[in-house]
Amino acid sequence: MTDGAKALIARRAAQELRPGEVVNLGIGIPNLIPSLLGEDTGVFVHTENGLLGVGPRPDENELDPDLIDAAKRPVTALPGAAFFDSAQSFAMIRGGHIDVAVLGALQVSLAGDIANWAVPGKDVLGVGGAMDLVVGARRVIVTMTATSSDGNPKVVSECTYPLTARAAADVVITELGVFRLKAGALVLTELAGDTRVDDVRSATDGDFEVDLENRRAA
Amino acid sequence: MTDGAKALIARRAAQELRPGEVVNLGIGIPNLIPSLLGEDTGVFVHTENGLLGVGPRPDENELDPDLIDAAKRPVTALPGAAFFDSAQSFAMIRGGHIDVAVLGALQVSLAGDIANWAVPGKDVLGVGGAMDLVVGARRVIVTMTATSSDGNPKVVSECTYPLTARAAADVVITELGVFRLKAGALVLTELAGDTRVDDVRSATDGDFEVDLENRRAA
Amino acid sequence: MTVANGPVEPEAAVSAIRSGDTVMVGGFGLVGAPLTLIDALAEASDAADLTIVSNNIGEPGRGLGKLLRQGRIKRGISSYFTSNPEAVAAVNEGRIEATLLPQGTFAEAIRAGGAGIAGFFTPVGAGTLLAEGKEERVIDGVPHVLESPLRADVALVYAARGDAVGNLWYRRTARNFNPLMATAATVTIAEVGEIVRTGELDPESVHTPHLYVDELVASR
Amino acid sequence: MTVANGPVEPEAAVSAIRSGDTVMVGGFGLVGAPLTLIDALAEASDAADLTIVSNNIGEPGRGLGKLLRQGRIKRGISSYFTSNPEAVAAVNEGRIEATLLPQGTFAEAIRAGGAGIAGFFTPVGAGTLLAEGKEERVIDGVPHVLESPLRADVALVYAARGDAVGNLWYRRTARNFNPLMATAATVTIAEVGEIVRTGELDPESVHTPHLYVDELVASR
Repeated sequence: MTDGAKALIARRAAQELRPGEVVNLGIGIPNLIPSLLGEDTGVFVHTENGLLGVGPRPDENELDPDLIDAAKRPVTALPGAAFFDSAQSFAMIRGGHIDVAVLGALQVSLAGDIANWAVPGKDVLGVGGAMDLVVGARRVIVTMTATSSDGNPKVVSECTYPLTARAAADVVITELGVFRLKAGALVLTELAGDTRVDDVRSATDGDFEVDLENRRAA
Repeated sequence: MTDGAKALIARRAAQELRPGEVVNLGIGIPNLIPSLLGEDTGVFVHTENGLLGVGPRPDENELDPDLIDAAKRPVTALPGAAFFDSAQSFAMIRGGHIDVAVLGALQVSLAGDIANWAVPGKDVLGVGGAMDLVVGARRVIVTMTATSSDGNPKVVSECTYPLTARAAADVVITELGVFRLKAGALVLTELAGDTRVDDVRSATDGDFEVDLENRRAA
Repeated sequence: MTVANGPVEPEAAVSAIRSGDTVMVGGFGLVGAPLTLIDALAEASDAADLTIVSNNIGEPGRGLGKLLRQGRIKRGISSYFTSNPEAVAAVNEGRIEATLLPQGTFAEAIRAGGAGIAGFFTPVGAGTLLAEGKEERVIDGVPHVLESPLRADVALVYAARGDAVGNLWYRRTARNFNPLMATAATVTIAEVGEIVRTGELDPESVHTPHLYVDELVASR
Repeated sequence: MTVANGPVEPEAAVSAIRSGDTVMVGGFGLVGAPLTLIDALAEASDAADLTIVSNNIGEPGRGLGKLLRQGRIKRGISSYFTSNPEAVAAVNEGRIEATLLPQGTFAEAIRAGGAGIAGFFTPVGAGTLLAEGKEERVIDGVPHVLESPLRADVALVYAARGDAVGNLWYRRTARNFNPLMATAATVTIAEVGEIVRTGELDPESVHTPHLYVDELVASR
């Protein structure tokens, strides 16, 4: 997976965000999004360790050990930001006050089930806020490569990895295109660049409907 | 019931409070307590509408419409006070963080059941924080006259008024003396002034044990 | 979300309220009550059959007492109707339905409604009139009642200060139920005493972060 | 209660912790963690068989990672053991027991423990590995899990500022789990960066009112 492909996925995901929305960004590809949003896009970034209004990474003389995001990286706080405790932060998430969660996944089923926290046979010792976010956010956008590093499809008929939540993915964005959950099933709605439907089929385990929309201007 | 008798009850109740304790005071007799506590008694007054550190009544030029107690009377806030919302305030109460609640009652049973919010056949349309306080406070001190205005005993074998909570009274203070809940039953532990045990018996509906302690110095 | 377009007139804001809606209204008595919004609802809206979730139903002819006199309240969910004798009379004459909750349960149920909690067990009220019809369960030897969350179509709250995106700061005991209700409605309308520039509120002291607030109205 | 006698030394404070105790420890990773208290527990106490309730079990050899290396942790209740590979190894080798909770459930369970809530239904985790053995219930068509409150014998929290009676103010994202844990233990020990005079903290901005705090310790 090249950095270029990751940037492509992040750029497409950024287009899903609308002014005024509150967005929680997972680690990996979603974290490329802030630098792709222009100034004054009106999107507010929430981090579950207790900050609404995450700003850009600090430069060296702005570093503050008390100011990190959920990935434990230093951040800044924008004007209009608010700090809160973890119970309040997850009340926001579980209570449906986060408009969009953008996050990575190991597998997404064609029914929208998400597996993004554990690999069978390995440690299941870190879940963090993954389950809360996919259950609580109003819209869940999964950003991931179409296949795993060993070449297996990540969009699958049934998740074989431990589930994070059922029927939770609203949008799945890979380097090949975009799926949307419609009537309980992922539908391929968009192709990236010169990708063909057959390319997506061969990178997917299972059958899906195709209902291509006009790609919005990038 | 004379004001003198009420002051007597309030004075005796005030002696139950220890330095460092957080106390919630109900309306009526309990509200005579603050003026009986000296300066620097180290007792902190909580009011369930969202203030820990209630100070004395304000004089006219200190009046602040945003600063009231649960009885909706103007109050002040002492140094070291904190304001909080109603969910937090009742989390304090229900979670056992209020050391003492002093409150009035219509009836207390000899098993410590308290009825203090509703009269049968009348409106049962106002409960406020009564149930939370008697269930949540670590020690519940009931201050009331021994008999109702129509002469009926208020310490009774079984409450006939709607219950606030069962087995909730730890101490019951009337103008005749003090009862304490021991092994699930109210025991008369103290007589006021020249009151005799028979005076208490004739003002009580039901039988109780007597185990008089030395009255602490007033 | 957040406040999109700056402050609006109270009459425009309360037009979000439709007949049959459930409306939360902040305040402990009239302290911290959004009186500008209540007045607009009384004077510029004809939404009726309202279910009101508020600790009190105002006072006679004041605050929610106005809506009560107009006969627009179908049901009240409160801890203390008694502070308005006209509300007590309306209940006793069958003109409005009343649901009474212990005040802590009332507060916790609103918090739960905003926090995605579908039910909670509290020891308060167990074995009393107010537990009738509710599931009871003994947990660690103590009887508990299962209480359900409260949510509303619209919440009307009052804050002393708010910034342009909708962060709110409450003053003293005017805070009370306002921050909870701001979290528990589909649309939250905040009446604000003083609207300040975004960035003027200390981020450590914002009581209601703006993602809970949809509309901002200046107090009159 | 409240802080009775002013600040104490960390070694004296942590002597409240006995073998077999459940101890809550604030912080998200090491941010907001009470490192002075953890060090005192590691160096001046021999309490063992501890159950640790903390979002992470420190990092290798740092924070709670010290206690882990000392073999004094019997069980961890966390949302993210993974941040300390030595904790993962200890679990896999059977040296410590692990209870994993979704982070929001972990936070809510601590709040419930401090707020007298004996259980709550959350949709998070329903139908997953983390719901195994828990009561599930469909509420309004959505599967939910019944979660139990978390409480501790002792909570160790860190606040940037505290006053002499124990009111606490947290700074930025160092707040995290600290205010919740302060409410949920029999004894709460607060490590404070700067101890100020009572009355110096703005009463509108106190994050943890003093009735939750039993002992005050100055950070080293």
